[in-house]
Amino acid sequence: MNRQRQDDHDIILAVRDLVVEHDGGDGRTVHAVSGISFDIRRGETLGLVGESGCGKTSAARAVMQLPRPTRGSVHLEGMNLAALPRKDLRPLRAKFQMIFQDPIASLNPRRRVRDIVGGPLAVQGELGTEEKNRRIAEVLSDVGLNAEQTMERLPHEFSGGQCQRISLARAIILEPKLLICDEPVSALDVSVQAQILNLLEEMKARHALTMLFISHDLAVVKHISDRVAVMYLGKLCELAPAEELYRHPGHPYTAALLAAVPAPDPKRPLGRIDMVAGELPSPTDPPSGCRFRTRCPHAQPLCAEQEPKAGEVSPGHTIACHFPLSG
Amino acid sequence: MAMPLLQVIDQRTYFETGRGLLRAVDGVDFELHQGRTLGVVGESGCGKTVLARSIMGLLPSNTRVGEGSRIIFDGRDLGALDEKSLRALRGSEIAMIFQDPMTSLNPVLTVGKQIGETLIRHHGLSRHAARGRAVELLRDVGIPQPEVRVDQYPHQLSGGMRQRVAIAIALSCQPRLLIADEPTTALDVTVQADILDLLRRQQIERDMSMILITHDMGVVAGRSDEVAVMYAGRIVEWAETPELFRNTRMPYTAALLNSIPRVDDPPHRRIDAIAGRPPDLIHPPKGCLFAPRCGHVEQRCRRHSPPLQLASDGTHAQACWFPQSVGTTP
Amino acid sequence: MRYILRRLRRLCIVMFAVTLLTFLLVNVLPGDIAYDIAGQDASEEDVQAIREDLGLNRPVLVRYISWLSGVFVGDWGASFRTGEPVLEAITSRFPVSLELMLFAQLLALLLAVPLGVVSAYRAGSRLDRGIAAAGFAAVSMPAFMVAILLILLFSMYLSVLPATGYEPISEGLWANLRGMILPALSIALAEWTILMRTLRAEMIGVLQEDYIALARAKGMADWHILVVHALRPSSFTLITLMGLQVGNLIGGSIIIESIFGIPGVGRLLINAIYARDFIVIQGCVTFIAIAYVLANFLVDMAYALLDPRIRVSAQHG
Amino acid sequence: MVDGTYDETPEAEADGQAEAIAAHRRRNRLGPIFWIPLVWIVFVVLLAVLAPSLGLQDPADIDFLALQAPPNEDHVLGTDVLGRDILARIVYGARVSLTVGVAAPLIGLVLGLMIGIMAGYYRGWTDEIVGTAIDTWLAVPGLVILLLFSVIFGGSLPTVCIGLGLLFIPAAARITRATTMNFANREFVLAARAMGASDLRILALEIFPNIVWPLVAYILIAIPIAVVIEGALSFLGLSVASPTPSWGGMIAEGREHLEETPHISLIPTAVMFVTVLSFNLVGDTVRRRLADLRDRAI
Repeated sequence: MNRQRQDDHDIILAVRDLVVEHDGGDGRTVHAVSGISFDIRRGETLGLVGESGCGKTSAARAVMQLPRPTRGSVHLEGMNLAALPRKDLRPLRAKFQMIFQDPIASLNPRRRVRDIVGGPLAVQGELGTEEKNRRIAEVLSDVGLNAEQTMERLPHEFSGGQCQRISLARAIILEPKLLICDEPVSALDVSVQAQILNLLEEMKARHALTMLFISHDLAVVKHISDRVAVMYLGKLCELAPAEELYRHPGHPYTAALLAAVPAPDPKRPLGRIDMVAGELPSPTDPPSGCRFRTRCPHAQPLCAEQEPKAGEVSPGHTIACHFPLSG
Repeated sequence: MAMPLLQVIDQRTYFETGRGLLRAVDGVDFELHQGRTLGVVGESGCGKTVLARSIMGLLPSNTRVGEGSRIIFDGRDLGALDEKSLRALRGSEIAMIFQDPMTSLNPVLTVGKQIGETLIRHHGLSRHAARGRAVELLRDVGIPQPEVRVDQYPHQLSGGMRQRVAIAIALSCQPRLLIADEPTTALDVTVQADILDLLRRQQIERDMSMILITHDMGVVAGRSDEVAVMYAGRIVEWAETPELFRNTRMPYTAALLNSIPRVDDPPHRRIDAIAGRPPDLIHPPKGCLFAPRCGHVEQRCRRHSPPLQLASDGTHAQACWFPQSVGTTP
Repeated sequence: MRYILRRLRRLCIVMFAVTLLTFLLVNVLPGDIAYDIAGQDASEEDVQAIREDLGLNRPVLVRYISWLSGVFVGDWGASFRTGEPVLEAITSRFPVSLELMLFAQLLALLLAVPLGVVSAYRAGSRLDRGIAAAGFAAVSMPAFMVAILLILLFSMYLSVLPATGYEPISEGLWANLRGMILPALSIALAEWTILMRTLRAEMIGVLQEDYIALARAKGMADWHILVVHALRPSSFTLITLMGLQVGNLIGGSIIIESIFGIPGVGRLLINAIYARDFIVIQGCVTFIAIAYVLANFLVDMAYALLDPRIRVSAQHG
Repeated sequence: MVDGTYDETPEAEADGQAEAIAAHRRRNRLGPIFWIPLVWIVFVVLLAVLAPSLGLQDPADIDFLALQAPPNEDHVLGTDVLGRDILARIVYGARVSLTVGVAAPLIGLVLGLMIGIMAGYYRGWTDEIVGTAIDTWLAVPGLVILLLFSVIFGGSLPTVCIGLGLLFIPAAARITRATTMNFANREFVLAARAMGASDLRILALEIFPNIVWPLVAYILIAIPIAVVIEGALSFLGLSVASPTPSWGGMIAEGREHLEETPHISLIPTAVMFVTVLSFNLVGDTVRRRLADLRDRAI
């Protein structure tokens, strides 16, 4: 990761040693994210996968500075967001936007679609009413909604998929550079999920977006991402180009995750999940050394003593494991 | 062939709502034989959960069940049984597992008590014997340290463990039919595989019949003998599992399969999404309910509703006027 | 543990604030108590002497601190009028008030729990609507109104129960209870509705839970589901509410004690207010605040006993 | 559901819709349990407002010839212990009850709203201070606070309104705090912060519209409670000072003569009961409507 790249100027988001900790009550600290680093290049989609409780949502919100991370830096186009004072951060927010998992809770039930989608314009812009309305209509039809029919409605009059389109319209109305998607399709039915995934790809192309896409669904992540990062208990296990990661998983956890995906194909043999049965350790008291060692079938004494450093096994493929799988 | 364990005949379950009668399940027929697993697949609102609850007889008070609807379990017409006999059947011969293990276990009762009360109720065990049996059951479903866990409360267990407890409850009285309603939807993918394997293993070991309800084609693909696809309150396609995936006939099933992203696909492949939404079940359109979204729609589809037709070889049925015999993804 | 410590810290602040505020309030009472005590014919010197005697000419804060330090050693001062030590006056009357409140709460629960359970179980039925109507009538009648109607009915027309008069328990349990029935019933009738409604609402919610559906899927009998599975999880809010209702009970007993002539703390307080006997007011308010805070602490304990999620700490995240 | 997506075009489902809406309206028509109490409330309000121009007797006038008279030609509802006209006193008493009933909850609501929204949105220290203050306030029963209040500041309509209003602060603040917290964690608030909205904008545009309705529902419950507490206070003789009539005071005055002339207590009792019951019934219906609206919106 330290290797200086020539295309440094093309890195739109650089996250270094991001740490998110919060008070878990009882005086214990929850280590939600424990030092993760990654870059996202312009026009690229980085997928972030992991099971519930791995800290992927905390990481996404820390990038958004909602709330700010406990430690670490988040450079957006060279500007460290984590160190900016509040008032300087506020105008910059137009550059990075987010959509959320819950399509219903994402929209204020008491405000009309016009006001919801136009909200960012009211906060950030100085457009006149007419210009504003034109933009709102434009962006609504961009996400596949009939602007005339939707503008004056309240969110409860829409289905989950439509709500997610409205959220997306709100997120892109300011033409952000970076869009963070936190499980945007997890609450949707399969057929609607496909619509929204296609829409995201379209929007990405049309608005030159760079995306950080978070999901627990490996198939969905592969579909939309150029590169994929796997997270377990607050740490990055593995990061690689999508095709490479799915074909040659190097971290035992990645391999187990992939084996567990049920394929909609009875001919495909059921994968054997190579993972020690047991529970996800508590993020208030993570294991020493490698965090996955308590469930890793290949764990050695070294794994408990020393935390594995992320190492590059092939160009762009880094694995944080003392004994990565080969082949 | 022997008599089926379960026969569902023209099941119609309607709900009275503020806007009118909602046809949640609208004419479902199927049979299930001893020792077989039927996967019921469909998107939310297709009526799969209502179908399960109709079989269990667990329906809210605003329910209207159709005149000709029959559910025959082991030769007994459940609709004709009184509430007392139904209660004796539930939990002992037909058992059920719910979607969310966080909410389906009582937070104020110990795990052992929740397993044991079924045994006390149906098998007349003493408290002591029930507790002993609960420990055995916990061991059977793969819970470590069952002697300790038996006295714990649900909140002390993880999601996967709770679902194992729910399975232990369901298995406690050796049911002949197990209905699992989205048993892994609320769980992580690695836990999901364990739970599905456990269910399949228990089903085979105990020679139970099982109805596995899910929205995930991947879940039924490897773990069922036959699959019924539901859409808008009806079964639109039924077949033996390999047959259904190999030789999909109903356009909805094909479209559903095509809209699933797969780990084998290359990144950024455009998915063939199904346009539109499922129909309003209070004012359903005329004809085939999938017609407004179907890519192969003809005039006839919009006028007349197709019945579920069994092919001559008896292994495949579809409710479609123009069945396609194309496979899905090559 | 940390939670308990935080609560204790908050309790101390609350007690301090309550006593200080009442002290300040009571001491701005219009009219000079010294004049009242001295009588109309007293000379200015006499009044001054009384002030000196009672320490009234010191600044309020100094008086507060000296009063507070007295409280800790059991010296709550003495009534300006009767000279009776305040703490003794309160503790001798407290058992009477406690009996009244417990009796009232018991009656309220005896009404609320079965009716709440039944109306939740048969929600929307004729029975449910009947219970709701009775609830509306009851909640629209304050305790003093109920008291008057009960007196009219049971004491005057039927002559079965006494309208006033309190018999200590030494006169026999029945004699004592006989005098308590109408007062306790007056409070209970005004309070049961809110308990019943809360239980009903909670229970309707609980009956929709998956674990109730599972219990039904297990073939459990309805009464078993109601009592074993539903009642306990439904009663948490009820218990919290009972803690908050202690205030209502105290308020109700103040009025009811004065209507029925029951020698409790409430009557002591209200007489002190009429007479502006501020050291007694101060004592009563402090005592009531302590009682309220303690009662709520007990309620929290009961909550923890009933809810294993609080009693047994979670072992998994 | 609106059909707003281009690629989602279900067949015309509008024909059945109109009929369904009509049926819905029919079912939701308000019954006599709403209208009768409402008419009574309007009637009492009108009486109270128009009291001076109704040609009633002076409520303080003493008719020495008719002490404790039962209803008769001169005095439609009879006279009280001092020979004052009960009808006049009921009507003038309504002015006190209604003023307090509306003013006190409003005062409590406005103050509680401000306190609660701050505590719920900012949490941390603000929340801790507000929580302690509310605990302190609650540790002394409301009636005791009111009694002290009226002894100290004297019994006038404004002091009773303010004193009673203060009692509604804790509940209003708690409801506001709880709903604020509930909404403050929703994604739409996060989205507003993500677009750089200020706290003031978030509170005013995102949170406030969502917490208004629970508070309106609360006011509807609070009105009858305020009327009842004012009744208790005047029953104890600590509300508005005599000779201004108040319902509670009238009930108390007749208490000594229940045996011989029960009407002196029972008439104001009945009027107060019917009024409070009416407020409860109307309030309950409206509250349910609001809840339905909210359920549909969320």
